[in-house]
Amino acid sequence: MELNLLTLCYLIASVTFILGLKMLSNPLSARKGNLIAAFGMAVAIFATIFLYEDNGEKLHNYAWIFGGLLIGTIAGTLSAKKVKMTAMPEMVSLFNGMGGACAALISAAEFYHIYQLHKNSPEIPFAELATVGHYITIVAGAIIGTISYTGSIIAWGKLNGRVKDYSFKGQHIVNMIVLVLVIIASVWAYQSTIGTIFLPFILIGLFAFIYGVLFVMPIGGADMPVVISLLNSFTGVAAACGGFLYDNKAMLTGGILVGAAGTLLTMLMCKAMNRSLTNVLIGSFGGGNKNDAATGATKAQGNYKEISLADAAMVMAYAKKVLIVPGYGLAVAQAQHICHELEKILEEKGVEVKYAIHPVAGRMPGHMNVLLAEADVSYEKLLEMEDANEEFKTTDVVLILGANDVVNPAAKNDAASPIYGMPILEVEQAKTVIVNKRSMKPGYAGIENDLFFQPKTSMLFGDAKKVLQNLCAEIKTV
Amino acid sequence: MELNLLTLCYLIASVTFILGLKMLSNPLSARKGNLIAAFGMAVAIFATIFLYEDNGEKLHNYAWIFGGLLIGTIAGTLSAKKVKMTAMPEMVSLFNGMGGACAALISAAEFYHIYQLHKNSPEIPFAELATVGHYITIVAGAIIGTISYTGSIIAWGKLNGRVKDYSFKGQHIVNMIVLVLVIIASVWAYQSTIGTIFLPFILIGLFAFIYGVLFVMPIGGADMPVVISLLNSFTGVAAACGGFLYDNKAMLTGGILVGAAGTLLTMLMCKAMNRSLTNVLIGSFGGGNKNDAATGATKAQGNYKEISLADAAMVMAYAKKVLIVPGYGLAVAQAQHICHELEKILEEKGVEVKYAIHPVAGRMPGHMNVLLAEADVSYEKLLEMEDANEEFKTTDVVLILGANDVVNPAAKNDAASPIYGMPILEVEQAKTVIVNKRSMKPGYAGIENDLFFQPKTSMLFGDAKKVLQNLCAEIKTV
Amino acid sequence: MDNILSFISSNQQIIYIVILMIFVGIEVIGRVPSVLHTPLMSGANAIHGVVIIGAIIVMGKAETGNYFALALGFLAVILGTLNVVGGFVVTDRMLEMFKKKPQPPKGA
Amino acid sequence: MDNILSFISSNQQIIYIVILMIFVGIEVIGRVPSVLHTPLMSGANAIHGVVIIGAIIVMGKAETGNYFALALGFLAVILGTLNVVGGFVVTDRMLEMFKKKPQPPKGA
Ligand SMILES: NC(=O)c1ccc[n+]([C@@H]2O[C@H](COP(=O)([O-])OP(=O)(O)OC[C@H]3O[C@@H](n4cnc5c(N)ncnc54)[C@H](OP(=O)(O)O)[C@@H]3O)[C@@H](O)[C@H]2O)c1
Ligand SMILES: NC(=O)c1ccc[n+]([C@@H]2O[C@H](COP(=O)([O-])OP(=O)(O)OC[C@H]3O[C@@H](n4cnc5c(N)ncnc54)[C@H](OP(=O)(O)O)[C@@H]3O)[C@@H](O)[C@H]2O)c1
Repeated sequence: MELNLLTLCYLIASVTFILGLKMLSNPLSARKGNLIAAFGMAVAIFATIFLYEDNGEKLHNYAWIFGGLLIGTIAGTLSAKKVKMTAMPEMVSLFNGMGGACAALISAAEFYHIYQLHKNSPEIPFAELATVGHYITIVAGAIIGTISYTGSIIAWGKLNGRVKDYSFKGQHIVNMIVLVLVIIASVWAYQSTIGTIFLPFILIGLFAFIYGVLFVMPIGGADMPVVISLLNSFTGVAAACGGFLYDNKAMLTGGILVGAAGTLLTMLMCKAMNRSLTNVLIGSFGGGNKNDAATGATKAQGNYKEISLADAAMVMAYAKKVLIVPGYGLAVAQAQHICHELEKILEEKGVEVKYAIHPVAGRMPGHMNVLLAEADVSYEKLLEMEDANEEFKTTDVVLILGANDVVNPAAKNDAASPIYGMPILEVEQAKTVIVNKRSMKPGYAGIENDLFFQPKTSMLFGDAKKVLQNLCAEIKTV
Repeated sequence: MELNLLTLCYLIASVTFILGLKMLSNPLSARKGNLIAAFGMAVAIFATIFLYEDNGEKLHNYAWIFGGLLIGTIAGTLSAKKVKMTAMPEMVSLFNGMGGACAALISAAEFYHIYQLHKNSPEIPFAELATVGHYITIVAGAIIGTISYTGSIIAWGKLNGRVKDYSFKGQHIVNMIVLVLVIIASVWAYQSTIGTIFLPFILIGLFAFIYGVLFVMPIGGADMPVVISLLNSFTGVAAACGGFLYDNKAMLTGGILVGAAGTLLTMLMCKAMNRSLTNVLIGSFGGGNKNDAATGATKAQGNYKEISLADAAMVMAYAKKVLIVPGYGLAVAQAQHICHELEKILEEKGVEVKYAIHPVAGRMPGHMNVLLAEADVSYEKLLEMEDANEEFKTTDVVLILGANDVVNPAAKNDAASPIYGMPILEVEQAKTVIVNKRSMKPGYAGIENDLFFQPKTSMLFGDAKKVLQNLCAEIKTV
Repeated sequence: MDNILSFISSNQQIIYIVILMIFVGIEVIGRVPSVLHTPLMSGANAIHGVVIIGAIIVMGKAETGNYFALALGFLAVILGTLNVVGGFVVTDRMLEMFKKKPQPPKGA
Repeated sequence: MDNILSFISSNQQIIYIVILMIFVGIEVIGRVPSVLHTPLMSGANAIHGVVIIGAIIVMGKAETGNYFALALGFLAVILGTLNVVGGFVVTDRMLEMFKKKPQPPKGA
């Protein structure tokens, strides 16, 4: 009876996971979808605690279980609530790492369990105690979970600047070797006896640990969101291994669901930047390629012209409609609040102000939405790319704040450009374009931007925050 | 070994069904998708014939099996190849009915099988021979299959004009009663003994048969594509019952897949016409409502003006660009070939001619594409709705041939109109509009059309085929 | 209630398969343009012709002397084959008409 | 080959569930706009926190005296909870920012 109820609870959980994920992929229902999945998760957790039976025996150690749940809940809630909006991907990466570690620990515990049962007869070959299938689920959970754990921690470190990009020649070969070592250790462990199995098992974990580090290390910090999404789907697969291990449908379906959806999501993310996954992983333009691109940039583009603060203030104060294009530079300079300030000052002067949001502006999808929401910019003012591209036609001044690739016309005109095909904000349709950045250096993709050299465009050099502050002051005096 | 191979074959079949259906929903891959599903079906069929075992015993009666397959294949291929393009939905309906009948026969055979095994002890209650679950799968297969069969046959008859719409007051109540009778007979059969079960079982089939007829009878002939799609998903469910019966995963997954996809497709079809499924089934505007709408139409709309053949010919011959809007009337008049003729004559005169295709013009989705393709009109000339609505802006003459609802501006302007919200071809953007139909009578939705009374519009009355013939002759003389 | 729970529990996997299949069926169709509604309906119609497997099993299991069972099975096989073969052929014919998808420059 | 076939056959239903789940996972995500990529990733991250179930089972089965097993399980429960709770909360916070979806008149 109770076991049957447990089955039903797991069924409900699986369905809520699917529904939740489906709703998460639509802006209108996303939040509700998240809550639905969370509800299903709660059902699955409490059903497991109270209804699970193993050979007719209930679970024990309730104090430990609830203790762990309590600690995890408090720590999880606090850190999730405290984190700054722009540090979200780091946080997700960290939580993902926890999940991976959890999966790895489960495998370790299961392994230890088998060991405990037979430790008095150390000469039994391990292969006699577990079928190949059983062993593969244990070991795959351990390996994938560990890789996901260390990879996520490195990704987290890169995002908050503690870990620097690091790559060396032949890195890919070293990575392959470590991966082969993981497999060798796995085979070795399976052929060991109970008495001698500890060493190979620890080696499996160790090599997987190293592989996770090496895998993420060379990838450009700016590509971390993609890597996190990939590691996310790894953890899904590790969870599914746990599902096989305990013949638990909720774990199995939840894990596979995230594994599949996460893989596709990773690919979609790459596509939104018009890159391939291999390109991201091998890092051809976050890293190595930069030099080539820079040489390409030296073909002199003619001259650019600068604009003084006073002139910029004047032009904007007397415009009818100003569109602001925020980019990565705005995020780095933490200039979202002063940007909102500028918007208000201009509106007081009767200028219509809106924001043109490119989906991959910044370093994570939706970065700009989150950033501007944090500064209390009204959602009605944010135009999505398609709408913005219509709106530019009737715009007097476009103010570009630390954006570069997302307004690069090469994506439309130059089939040889690495970003060719990426949809961009077509700012040239407006009457005047003012670009704020610190120098003429290229952005994320490492390529030159023709836009800066067009007659319509004038440059306003400086850190985004400082420039905006001065601009605000200046406009007030107009 | 062979049984394991059979399982694999079924797995392959299930996957091909999913992939096939997925590819079918994209214009570029649709044809390949159909072939992939067909391949999977062939695998499943031959695997069943050669590998299936029941209690270690292979199938026999190979001669009968191959005989049936051969007859079915020849008859199926011939009729599918011979049928006229515009009679496709009828054909689909007929094939769907065959599938339903097949499912019903399987149930009957299974039932007969149980009867045969125990006919020597007529006093055994049937309930002792089959669990509720087993019985439900048998009986549900029989009922749903039968309904699908008779319903499809009636739909087929309506589409080719052999069966007329027929409804009487209180029809819905009668339908409900028949459905209840089906259920009563089912319960009765389960509680009968082997000796007395034949009567209730035959009654089940009889009532289901009647229900199928009554269900489709009152629905307007023009709504048959929607009904066929619905019956299609019924047959899917009936096939899934067979899957439960024989614990056969290919039948189960294939059936459920079609059941789910068919239901959604039915709803999508309704949505494309901006109607609800209940509205279609209760027939509120294919049928009864017509009178109300007609009264609404009497509010005189001002006057319409007619145009003579000679004038129409003149206007078109001297136009730079002509867009033809084909509709149901063109299909009825079988005027597609002469329409293509007109197109060629105009092009010889240097006029640019294209077609504006509304997705639900005619009586089945894609009707116009199929129709014009049959007359060898080049695919490049067919504009989809969105593109056509752009193109109208630069068009001199729009020639509307037997279309009405799909160019009715009420769908955009009049929130009270039953077609409000349906996307339409916005022909008013062109310079001149010429409408060919036989009278001022309304079209499918039974509502008046403002377009006909606009100053831009002139009417060219007559049967589409005749009018086009005369028009061609006239233009040649210009 | 108890009955239902134990039914769910003992048919757990089948229930999962059915539910997942429903999701797949719905999702797979979600994005179909309306021009393809008719061929899609026709293709789905051919797929449920998989019921032919049941017909073959019925036919193949019928005892050689039992003419009623043989006749039932034979009829079922013919009808099922009609559904499958006719369905796929008719769909293919329809799709032939759609093959040269025009790619007009967007908005032109 | 034989081994593989008999493996497939004896795990038929699980294989179906896995394959269908993969289809569902892929299809369900197919239409996501890029602004939602980050919250979706985060939501998916919370869902694989279902691995916590395994941790609870490990913890609940550990013999009371076996401190190594207890410690392993305890750690696993904490980490799993972090993943689940943190994941859902963080996702909710992100989505809060997206709630007032603007509906600008198309093309305006
Ligand atoms: N959103 C995502 O999911 C995601 C993920 C990974 C990668 N990406 C990629 O990131 C890029 C995003 O494009 P984007 O236009 O937003 O950024 P971008 O192309 O990287 O350009 C940012 C610009 O901001 C300027 N900048 C930096 N710090 C600044 C400061 N403190 N004040 C003012 N300006 C500053 C930089 O120029 P100076 O150095 O001259 O100041 C730089 O050219 C795309 O290539 C996209 O594919 C996006
Ligand atoms: N495509 C689908 O899947 C589907 C399915 C079911 C329903 N529908 C519905 O069908 C309608 C389709 O719109 P539509 O504009 O194509 O057709 P419509 O609104 O039904 O109008 C057809 C017009 O053609 C005229 N006509 C009939 N026979 C003619 C002939 N021999 N020569 C010249 N004209 C003739 C009729 O006017 P006269 O009588 O004055 O000649 C009629 O007004 C929509 O309401 C749609 O929702 C579509």
